[in-house]
Order: sequence, then structure tokens, then C-alpha cells
Amino acid sequence: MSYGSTIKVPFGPQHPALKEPEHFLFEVDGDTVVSVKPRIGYVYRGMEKAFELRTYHQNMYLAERICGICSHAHTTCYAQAVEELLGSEIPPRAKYIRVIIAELERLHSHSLWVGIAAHEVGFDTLFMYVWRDREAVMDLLEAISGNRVNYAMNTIGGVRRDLNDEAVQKIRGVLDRFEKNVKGYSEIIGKEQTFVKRTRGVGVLKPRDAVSLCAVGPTLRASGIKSDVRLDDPYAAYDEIPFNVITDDGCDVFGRTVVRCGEMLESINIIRHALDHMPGGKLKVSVSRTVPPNETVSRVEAPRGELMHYAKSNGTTKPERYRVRSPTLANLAAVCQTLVGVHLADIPIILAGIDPCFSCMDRLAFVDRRGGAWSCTAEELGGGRGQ
Amino acid sequence: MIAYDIFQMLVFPGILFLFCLAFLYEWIDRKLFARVQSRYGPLYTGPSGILQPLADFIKLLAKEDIVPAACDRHLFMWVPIIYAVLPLTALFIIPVAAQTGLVAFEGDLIFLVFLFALTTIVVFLAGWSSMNRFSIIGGVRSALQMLGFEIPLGLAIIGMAIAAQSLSISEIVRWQSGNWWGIWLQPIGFAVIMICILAELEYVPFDIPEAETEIVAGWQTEFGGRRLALFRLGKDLETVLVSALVAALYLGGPQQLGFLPPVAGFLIKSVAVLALLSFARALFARFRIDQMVSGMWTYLLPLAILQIVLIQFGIGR
Amino acid sequence: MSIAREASKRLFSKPSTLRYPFEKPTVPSGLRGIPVWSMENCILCILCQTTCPPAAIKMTPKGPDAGIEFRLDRCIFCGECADICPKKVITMSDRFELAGDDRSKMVYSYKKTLHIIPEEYCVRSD
Amino acid sequence: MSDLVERLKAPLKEGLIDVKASRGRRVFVRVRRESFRDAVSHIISGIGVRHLSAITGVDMGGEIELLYHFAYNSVVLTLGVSVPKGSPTMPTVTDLVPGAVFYEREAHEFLGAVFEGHPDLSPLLLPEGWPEGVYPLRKENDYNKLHETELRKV
Repeated sequence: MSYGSTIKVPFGPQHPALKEPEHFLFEVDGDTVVSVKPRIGYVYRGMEKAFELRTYHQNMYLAERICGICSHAHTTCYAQAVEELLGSEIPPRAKYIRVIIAELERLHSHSLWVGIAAHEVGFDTLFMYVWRDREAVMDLLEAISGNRVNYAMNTIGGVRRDLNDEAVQKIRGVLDRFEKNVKGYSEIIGKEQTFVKRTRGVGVLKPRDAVSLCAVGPTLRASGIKSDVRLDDPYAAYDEIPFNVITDDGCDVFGRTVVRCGEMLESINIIRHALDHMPGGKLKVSVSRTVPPNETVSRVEAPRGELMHYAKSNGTTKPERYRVRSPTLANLAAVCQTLVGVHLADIPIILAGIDPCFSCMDRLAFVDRRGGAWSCTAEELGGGRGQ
Repeated sequence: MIAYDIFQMLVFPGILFLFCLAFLYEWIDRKLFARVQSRYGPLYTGPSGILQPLADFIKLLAKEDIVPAACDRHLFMWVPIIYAVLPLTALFIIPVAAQTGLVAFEGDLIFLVFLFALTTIVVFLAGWSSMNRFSIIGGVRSALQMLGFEIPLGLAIIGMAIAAQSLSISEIVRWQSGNWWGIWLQPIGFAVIMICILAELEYVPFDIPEAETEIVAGWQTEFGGRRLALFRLGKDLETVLVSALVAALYLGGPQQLGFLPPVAGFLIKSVAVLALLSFARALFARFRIDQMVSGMWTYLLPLAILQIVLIQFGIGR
Repeated sequence: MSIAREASKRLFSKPSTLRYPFEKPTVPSGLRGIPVWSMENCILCILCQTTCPPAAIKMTPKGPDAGIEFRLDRCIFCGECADICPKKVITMSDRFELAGDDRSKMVYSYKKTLHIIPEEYCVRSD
Repeated sequence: MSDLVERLKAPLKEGLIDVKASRGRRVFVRVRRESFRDAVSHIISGIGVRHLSAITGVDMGGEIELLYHFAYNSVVLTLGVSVPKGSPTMPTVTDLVPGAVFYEREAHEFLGAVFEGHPDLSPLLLPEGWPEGVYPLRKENDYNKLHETELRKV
């Protein structure tokens, strides 16, 4: 039954359900959503313009800061794009280290999501437990790469730090404990009725819609479609590591939870296999600073889905055009379609279902907002020097 | 005698004691809830954080008091005060220090059920008067939630009244000192009242009216400063009220345990109830409002009716 | 229910959070904290200035007050300067408590001749 | 890879400007604007590609080049079409690929390419008060000029 008149409920840009500033204007009729109008760009930082102002070497640290949770995915994608422009091949040991760090990042990114999803439906205890165990992976990454979030492991032509034996032992230890925890959470999620009631049959995305709306990553795989860049278009050392792609035909938020928990277990196996078969040898090859004119597309399976970078070079030390399309932008169309016709109370969990990373989606705009909270001159940010 | 009555009314089992009890219970609840989540909980204010609720209260009093332009001014001013006063009045009829409450009359149980209903209406008015989308939705949800848990709550309370043949809580407490406790006589009633209390206090499985991730802070969104302090005080007093009620009805109320005064017996029992409540609220995710109301009517109400039927057959006597 | 068993187990075990200001976290060895210059064997080759992505290092190569001016508020702790320095003058220390309340004071200047270690500018947190 | 290009050459014949395949799994095809529409419909229905990864706009000085990146299991087929800056109008593909709705809005916002038939070309990423006609990713808008852009009060 409809009350005839609909009220507009704004969600964001500051809202406890949204971890980052985004604005969704919902038209609500009674308790069900009638229409959604997304308005993104609150953390837009003009990154694509900034890429064109810095040399390839400096852009590596710009690419790393597109997103806090999947920084390694962005640097791997960026490094591969530039290596392809140069036509240089990186040593096999660097490929394996890239795979290991990428899978460790998938572990902590997915466990972050499981905690956030639990928090969105009010299950704060699971949120605390999952994030407590996630700390073990973050500390491990800090010990290996020197920083919890921006690991800066990648450089153009290979990897900056090596994994000595002591680091390898530490990784194996953390993985064993983390595997036990992930199995525990999957069991709790499967059995806890209040969680199941809030996620099963919620935010349904049928396979046909998922494909036509070009959804990517766990959102697509939870609708039963087996598509993963690591398998379809293998990069780094993924062609030498056997792993299977987790899919679930639940098509709902519960299916996405199951897919992400399965992927965490899969990542642990990938890391163990990579550690066993890690070749020796050099860490990186030296590359020239100027890049011949060329264009390429580089794709990586970030924790949220297929991440795509397009790079075009013009023979100088600065890229001609650098385009970043993050998985959240691809999933935005899918989530807007699933949000129509749901209960108002389900909006946060459906929004969280695609594991949105809005800072990825917005990239970087450096626009002086008159009267905005902050404004720096171009010189202060070093823009002047980069000209 | 008047001085002693005033002392009783104002200090010992009266207002001052209940305020300290309210802050103590909030501390116990937050500490236990934190320990279940492998956190420390309040830590730095006073010995292991025991003064944290008081510190929050004083901080809120010092905060700026914002009144939204579009709100209904009178209602906006009165609702927090009523919300804090209601549990206080209800606590006067529940036996805390001695076998009989400060005010005991035949039928104070019905008065108590009426106060519970009044609390929810005040919550609805709070949401309605602050003219903010989120609080209106929060207010409507709290009214809906009342439809869900009010009847099972009433049945669970009446169950004990039938067993003790009287409608006065003090009478029920005195009856229990002679016979079995309510929890052994009517375990189903105890389960029903515990679930309804989780809904009454808006604890996690049923914190739908102020769902933090959906509608910001629900009916409390527009309140700040002194008003929010009163709301939090009211909520703490309500925690004391419900744990005192369950202790009185189902656990025999304040009894003389060895050389300890009756207050100690009351404190141990209500803290046990509080511990059970705050442990329970750590185990669940939040329901949706339609799931909650339909769940109450399909599961909890038949249970409550079953309990009443059992009493008729003499099992719960 | 397994969540109840897990919760009761946690209830009586030690919390896993850290009382931060009073208990310091254990810092791993390879941490990229604030870069520190040891000016004795610095050859003023301005390699660190050119390679620093956010341009946080400014060097005055000649003259009496030759030395390095390092702006902490712009440093992103990437470690590029430490990697590129031919004489291994720059080391990434493991100090990470670098909060300060005034950006202009967050400038560390290392003088080649005087070998003085710059006075601590960041607000101590203890 | 080569069979993919052959299957594209057949229906397009003169519409195809050039084909470049630097690596087995990356194919860059340039088409004329007129035959762009049926190239896309052929790719979608004929070859069965369903996933449009992204639309990239590149400012080539005199004209804007729009690159449609289609992902077809291991191959990324990029369909490029260039549009003069004077009249940057393009037929929309949202009816063939509903997922393209946000990519086209973004291309419109940053490079000024107009997509006829697009359901709603309102701004997606730039702030409300952003002046009309200033497209940040065009080469003439250099860094400092953008920095001085005045946001009109909404």
C-alpha cells in the first residue's frame, strides 16, 4: 500500500552508515525506497589531472594514495601499466612478492568489510572480533613493508623490499591463526539467525542485471557469474598459481558475505603456494625515466573487483593521460538498481554490500573551494615544482 | 517521622540513591559489554572508570543547548524532563530497601504497566516534536515497537500477580519470600519478560528506534546538551527500573540474606539481571521493524499466553 | 550458539586493546618513521631533493649555512630519499609519534658545518 | 586475438580506421563516428562481449577521443572514436550497455562530450557551483587556471 506522497530522505554526505562522504537522495514511500539519486565527488581530488603533472616515478606515490584499503592494487596496476608502456619484463621473484602482498591486502580488506557489514546490521560484537584479528595482518604488513597502509612495495620495474626467511616464517604463523579465525566467523555468520535474517534475500541482484550493469568483483561473483581478472587475464604470477574462483548463487548480501569469506580462505592458500614456490633472483630491473609514446590498459583484481588503469605516454617523463576506473564506480550502477524497492532499514547493508570505497571512485580534484574547509596554494602542495 | 519519610524519599531508597544506582548500572553495563568485545571499556575516570557515566552527564550539561527552529518549542522542552521523571516515579513503587516499596497500594502493578506505555508515548513525542526526518522515523518506529512488546510484557507481569493473588508488587515480593521464587515457578514468564525488557530498553536486537547506522540517532537526533543529558539519565533510570522489576517479580526482591540488609539482596539480584541483559545484547544483530513486530506476535505472544494457561492449570501456583 | 561460547570465553580473558598513551606499542624494525640525516658524510649531492615526491626536502648546496631543510608536514614517509642516498646518510627512524600543533614549526634544518642535531619541534606525547 | 579482429573487420569494412595490437590481450581499434553505433551493437550481439570496463576521454588537441574498453574474458578490446571539439556529440550506448550510464556522465563532465539519448547528463563528480563550459581534463585548462576557478554560489 502506498501513502501516495513520498518524502525525500537524504543519506550522507555525513552519515554513520557511510564511512566516506557520499550523498544518496532516496525518495521513500512509507518504508520502501522509490528512487535513488547518487551524487558522488565529495572526496574528488582531481587525480587524473595531477597524474599529468608529475613524473612516472613520483606518480607511483600518487597512485598509492588513491585508496587507503587497496593501495597495493593501485600501485601494482600502475607499475604494470608503465612497465607495459616501456615494454620491460620484471624478475619472477618480484612477481611472486607482488602476488603475496596483493593477497595479504585482500585478507585485511575483506576482513575489514566483514566487520563493517556486521556493524551495519548492528552486530557490534562480531565487528570488534573481526577487526581485532585483522590487526594481526596489518602488523604483519607493517613488519614486512614498513607501513600498515601505504606499503610502497612496488616500484616501476619490480619490488623495493625482499621477503627474507624470518618474514616468511612470520607470514606462515599469522596465516595459520588467521585461517582459524576466518573459519570461526564464517560459521558464526552462517548460524547467527539475526544476521542471516538481515542479509538473506536483501539487495537481490539477478545474474542478468549484474552482467548488463557491468558489475565487478564479489558483487558479480555473488550473483553466480564466475569472472575474476586473476583467472581471465592473469598478471604478475597468477598464471603459475592454481586457485579457484569462489562464486555463490545467492545473489544477495548474504551471498556476498559468503563469497568474501571464501575468498579470504582462498587467498591464504594462494599465499602459502606462493611462499613454497618463490624463485630467487633479483628484485627489480632498471628502467629509463622517459617513456616512448604508447598506450595500454592494465587490469588488476582489487579486493572490490576489477580495477582498470588506462595509460597513454608521449615520450616525455610525464604521462599524457592517465585514467583510473575503480571497482566501486562499476558497482555503483548495480547498487542503485538493487536499492529500488527495499526497506529503508536495509539501505546501509545494501550500500555496504558492494564494499564501496568512495575515495577510489572519486580520485583527486584539486579545486580551491572558496570558503571551503581548507585551501592550499598550488605552490604549497609542490604543484609549482612539478610543472 | 516526617523527617524520616523525607529522608527516605529524597536520599536513601529515594532519588539520590537511585541516581547513583543509575550511574553505577550504566558503568557495569558498559564495562561488561566492553569485556565481552575484548575491550577495556571506561578506564581512566575514577578507579577503573567508575565515574565515567557521571563525567558524561556533567559534560553534556556543559554543552551548548541547540533548539531547532522548526521544532515544537514547548514539547521539545518538556519531553526530556518527563522522560527522566517517569522511571523515577515507577521506582518508588518497587520495593528496593525493604520488603515494601516507598509507596505500596493494591494495583500498583497496573500503574507500572501504564508507566511503561507512557514512556513509549513520550519517546514518540520526542521524535515527533523535533521535526527532523530521522527522528520522525525513529518516533514512528518506537511506537510500532511498542505494539510488538507491550502485550507479552503485560502478560508476563500479570502471570506473577495471578500466582501471588494480588496486584501489588510489595505483596508479590512478600508472597515469594514464603514460597518458591517466580523464576522457578514460571520460567517461560521469566524468558518472556527478559525479551520484552530488551525491547523496552531498546537494546541491540531491538534498538530499531535509534538505529545508529540507519537513522543517525533516531528520536534523539535533535537533542543535545542538557536535554540529551536528561535523556541518558532517563535511560539509565529505566535500566534500574526494569532490573529492579525483574528482581522483585521473579527473583524474590530484597530479602534478608544472612546478616546483610535487604538492600544488598536487592542489589545482587538486580545486578545479576543487568549482567544477563548486557551479555544478551552483545550476541545479536539488529532486527528490522517488520521482522520485530511479526516475530513478537508469532513467537512471544503465544509463549506468554501459554504461561498464563499453565498457571490456570495450577502449575505456576 | 557459537557466538555465545566465544563471547563467554572472551568475557574472562584479557582484553586485546592497548592502553595507548601508557602502554607503548611494539614497533617492528623496518618501520618507515621520520627520516633522519647524519650530516657528517653527506656530500650535498641534492639527489634526495630531486627524488622526493612531495618536495619535502630543500637543500642549500653551497655557502656557510649549507645543509638540508626537511619539512615534516609534507613528508609522506615513502623512504625514497633513504633508498637513493649514495652515502646512506638518511635513515628512516622508527619514531612515529610526530603530531604537532604548528605547521611552521615542523621544519627540521640540518647544518653541514655545525653538526648540531635540530631541537625537537614536534609536541612530545608523554 | 586475430579472430576477434577478423570478426570485427567483416561488418565494418571502411568504418575501421586502424587496428593496433601491442600485446595478445590488448586490441586497440579506431572507428569513424558514423559507423561507431553499429560497431558497438555488433560487438555486443555479434561477438557476445557484455562487459564495458570503462569509457576514457582523451583530449587530442583538436578533437576529443573517446575510448570504450570492452573486456571479453582475457582480451581488452578498446574501441576508439574521435569527435571534433566543435560539435562533440556522440550517440549514447546506455541502451545497449546499461552499465555505461555513469561513465558517459563522467566523460561529459570532464571533457564536454555530449551523449544524445543519455537519460540524465547532470554533473556527477564536480561540486554544485562548478561553472558551465569549464572542462577540467581539457589541455587548455592548465593547473593554475583550474585552481583559480570561481565556484558560483548555488
